[in-house]
Amino acid sequence: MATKTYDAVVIGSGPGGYVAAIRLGQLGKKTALVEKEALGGVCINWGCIPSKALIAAANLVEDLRGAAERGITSEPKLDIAKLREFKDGVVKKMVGGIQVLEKGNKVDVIQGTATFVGPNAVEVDGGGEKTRLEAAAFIVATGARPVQIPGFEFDGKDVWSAKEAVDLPEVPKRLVVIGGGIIGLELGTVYAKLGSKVTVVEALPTILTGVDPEAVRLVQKSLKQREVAIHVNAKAKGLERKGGELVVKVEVDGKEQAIPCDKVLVAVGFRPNSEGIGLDKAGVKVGPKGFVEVNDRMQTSAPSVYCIGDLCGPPLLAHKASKEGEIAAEVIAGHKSVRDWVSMPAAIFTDPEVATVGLSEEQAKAQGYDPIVGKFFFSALGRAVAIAHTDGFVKVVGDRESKLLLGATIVGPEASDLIAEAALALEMGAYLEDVGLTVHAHPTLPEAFMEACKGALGEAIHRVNA
Amino acid sequence: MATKTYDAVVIGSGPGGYVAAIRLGQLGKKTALVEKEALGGVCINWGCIPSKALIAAANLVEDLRGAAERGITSEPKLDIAKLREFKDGVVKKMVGGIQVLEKGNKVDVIQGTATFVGPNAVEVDGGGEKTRLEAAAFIVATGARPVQIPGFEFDGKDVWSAKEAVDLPEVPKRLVVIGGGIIGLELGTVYAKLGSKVTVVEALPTILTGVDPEAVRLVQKSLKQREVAIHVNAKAKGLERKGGELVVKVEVDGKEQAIPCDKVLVAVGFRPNSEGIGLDKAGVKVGPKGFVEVNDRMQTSAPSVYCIGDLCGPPLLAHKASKEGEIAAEVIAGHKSVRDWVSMPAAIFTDPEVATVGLSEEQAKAQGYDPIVGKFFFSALGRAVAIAHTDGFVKVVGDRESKLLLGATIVGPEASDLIAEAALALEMGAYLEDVGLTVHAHPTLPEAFMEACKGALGEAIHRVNA
Amino acid sequence: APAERSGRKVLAAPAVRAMARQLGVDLGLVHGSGPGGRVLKDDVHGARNGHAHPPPELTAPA
Ligand SMILES: Cc1cc2nc3c(=O)[nH]c(=O)nc-3n(C[C@H](O)[C@H](O)[C@H](O)COP(=O)(O)OP(=O)(O)OC[C@H]3O[C@@H](n4cnc5c(N)ncnc54)[C@H](O)[C@@H]3O)c2cc1C
Ligand SMILES: Cc1cc2nc3c(=O)[nH]c(=O)nc-3n(C[C@H](O)[C@H](O)[C@H](O)COP(=O)(O)OP(=O)(O)OC[C@H]3O[C@@H](n4cnc5c(N)ncnc54)[C@H](O)[C@@H]3O)c2cc1C
Repeated sequence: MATKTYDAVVIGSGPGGYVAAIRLGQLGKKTALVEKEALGGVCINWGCIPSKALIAAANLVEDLRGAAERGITSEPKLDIAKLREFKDGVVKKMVGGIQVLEKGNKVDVIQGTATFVGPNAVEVDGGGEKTRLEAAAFIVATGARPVQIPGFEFDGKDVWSAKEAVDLPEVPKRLVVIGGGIIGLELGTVYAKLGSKVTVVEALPTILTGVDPEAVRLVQKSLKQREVAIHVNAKAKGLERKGGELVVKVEVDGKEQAIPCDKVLVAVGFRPNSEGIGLDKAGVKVGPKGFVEVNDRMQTSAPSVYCIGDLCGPPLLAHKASKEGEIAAEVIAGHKSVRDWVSMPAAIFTDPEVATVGLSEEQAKAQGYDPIVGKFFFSALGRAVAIAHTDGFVKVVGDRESKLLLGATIVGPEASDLIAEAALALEMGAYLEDVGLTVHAHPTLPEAFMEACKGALGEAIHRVNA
Repeated sequence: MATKTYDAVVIGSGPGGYVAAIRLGQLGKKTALVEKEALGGVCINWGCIPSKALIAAANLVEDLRGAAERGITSEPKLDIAKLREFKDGVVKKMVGGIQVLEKGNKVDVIQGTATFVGPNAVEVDGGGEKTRLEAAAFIVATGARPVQIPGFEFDGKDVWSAKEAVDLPEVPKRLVVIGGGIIGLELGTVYAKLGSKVTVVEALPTILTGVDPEAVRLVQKSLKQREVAIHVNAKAKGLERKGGELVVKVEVDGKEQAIPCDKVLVAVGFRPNSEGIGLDKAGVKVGPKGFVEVNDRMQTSAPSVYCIGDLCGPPLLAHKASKEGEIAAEVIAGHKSVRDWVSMPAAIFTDPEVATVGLSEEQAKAQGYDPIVGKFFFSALGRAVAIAHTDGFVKVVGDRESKLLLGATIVGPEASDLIAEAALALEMGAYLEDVGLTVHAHPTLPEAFMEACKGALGEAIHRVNA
Repeated sequence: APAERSGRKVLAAPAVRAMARQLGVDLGLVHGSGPGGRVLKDDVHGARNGHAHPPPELTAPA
């Protein structure tokens, strides 16, 4: 077995691992990046990127349906194979980009499955051929995989995970989505817009648990307008096959219901990929839920091993994985980097989009603040009215005493983009007044953020203050 | 003649005046707002807002045309009357909103033309009825109007100003746009997308003078793809009418050309509305180009008179007018407010959009900085690829020594919204590193701003650093 | 101070925090001269040069 020696070896090439490898290369470390499947991990291959390609296309079709009031009528025809091809092209482009970036930063990309054989060595099984990689430092970024539930084992045919759903094999007439979380609703919305009759089954009392209830209400309203049925407090009990069709058995308030359908998408969570990679051999401690335990410098219990991304715990977000990848790489290179972010924004690509950063009103209270809240509705904003996307609002939370900005929730057009300004504001330690006094171009959507901040101070211009 | 007495009177209800009046009301001042035409001024009635309603609709039609690669085909039909109705509805909604806001802040809205009769009094001619308004303070916000050029006098029929063009009376087969500035190109693009054959005639050597040349190149490329003809160094000499059609005589490099067309849009600039309102009676000094001279507290040479918005000089932007309106109102209410903004963003709603804030590389050099530049192309950004809008880039300028962020130019999807984060960064005195270290949600467009800032420091992740 | 409640010890932008780490300066001991006590790069430099608690007249707003 051939042995290669590196300064650092990264295992897993998702947004955590591939970014860590780039940064290590940038910092002059001789680096290998090991990946057993496709470069880019979940995010690039069947997560963030391809799902957003589908969402954007579905939104365009949807925009058209609502465009008659603007004098635009059309009967859009949808070629699913073509859309799938486009989505595949997007993925291919991004994967190619990562290849170029790794090469440009002198990172060796090695195809195969890595397993620790000790704290300073892994074996890579590249399909027959095995290689031993030795290094002073390892970054483990093997991510997470969809949780299965009994009776709904993924078969790639009738029961889809997000992976199959994102692949868009077809648009089923009737789709049951088990799990009313972010991924279930993002993909459920796509299929609803593309023509499926969608039913969402959620075990908890609300969809999008943890998200601002007012935001949830708007998403729920829009789902209903698209004839998406939503069952909350509903437990998926089992799946039956009856003459060509599927029947999902659901228990709601102790009563059983049967929902006939053509496909089932199960999106009830992710579990970490911490087994089978020899973490014990390396001396890495794994926590009770399977997440690897790390400190704020991404260090595990083994001095040579760092861990980042989905594998080391929530929030399971690509940009969290990338940020941790940069930190781990910098720590390995001797920098004093540390996980000290104030803001970790989260974007939900439902319709309308929802994005949050910092503290919600409840969280602020729980942390002992006396919060003040400012809110501005897009229906009062010129830009939103002009582009005919007026559903939603910006809500900001501040500290009554110091007037510091503590958090923001944005629901509405481009919310995923608009949250960036709020994230920067939080990270900079901005006061509500800092945002309120900053000139915002007219007519643009971020004016709503400015108005919400002014509103929290009782000084909104385009809303009569209470 | 009836006389009414106020703490403050605002003349003109554009984004300068109506905001000033709201703020005065908020601060407890007894306020009147005088308007001779429609509430909202140019911006609401035939500027920012309705133009963007048309632009958004035209973009939707355009997006469709390019959607075949995504499997979406359609033959959109356009009902111009319906689109005009929608646009009128948008204007009506915003005007109604202003009415509610003025009322909610206890501002008296008075219809009529105001003329100063002394430093503390105006006469308002409301069509027959005259009223005298006396006040300790006046805010003049009478704005600006389109410049006419000899031979192309606006007749509302053949020769349009922006006002007629925004009203969308029809989609002419052939439209000549005189003036390749922001307004000419924004509206020219709308008509091109709606089906006109558009020719742009610009007297200077480039369209969009003053804008980053690389940005201009992208806009130019996209105009050409839409078969818009562009003549630079071209002087419009005169207009002839020949058997039902119009012929625009243009001189390019000393040679005369004739461009036959159906309508002409003249968009060569704006001049201030400083005549005929008795500014001399109030003791207000007017500068050589007709702009009223003010200090940074919006005070004119007359102690009782403040001036804001287009009337007091460039940049002629709605948000500049509004900001100045707030400042004037606050100064009148005894606050220590002052025009001390670091960033005055500007957004150009061409295709792609262009937005700028702070210093360009050239301006930074001229101010004695040794600038460093970071650039990131949307074609390398997951979100942009997924939404199929990859034209454009983010370019940031920083100070080599201190690493302070000095300015940003954004060309591409949602540039007008994305500039807000850069504006806040500048206003907060952010370093390039502040933006680079701030977590940006994935996959979103503002990641490009983060990457550009990192790139200026030689630490971009998704671009191989030079 | 209320800022402590959000888990953030001191009001400082990320570049300032990074700089303090690099220089081994404890931000908690630095007097912030920015608005609301925000710690600026100059404050960190000052602290490093031995002025962990600069006299008030040096930090009063200009
Ligand atoms: C449908 C969907 C949509 C999503 N949308 C978003 C979104 O919009 N925004 C967002 O922030 N997040 C989103 N996510 C979540 C995001 O994809 C993850 O948070 C992110 O991919 C985690 O990155 P990672 O680097 O930790 O791991 P992963 O992306 O999971 O990558 C792990 C990689 O490690 C490889 N690997 C595992 N074991 C080994 C081994 N032993 N040897 C070699 N290689 C190995 C795997 O093959 C895989 O490629 C979405 C997820 C899904 C499923
Ligand atoms: C097509 C077009 C698109 C534009 N797009 C944008 C854009 O996207 N973003 C942007 O920032 N800017 C844009 N502008 C520029 C913007 O409209 C102006 O900068 C803005 O309207 C200036 O505001 P103002 O309050 O100074 O004056 P105005 O909006 O010009 O308002 C002045 C008001 O005063 C009234 N008035 C004048 N004299 C008297 C009198 N004697 N008595 C009573 N009332 C009087 C007028 O009737 C008018 O209503 C655009 C302009 C046009 C034409």
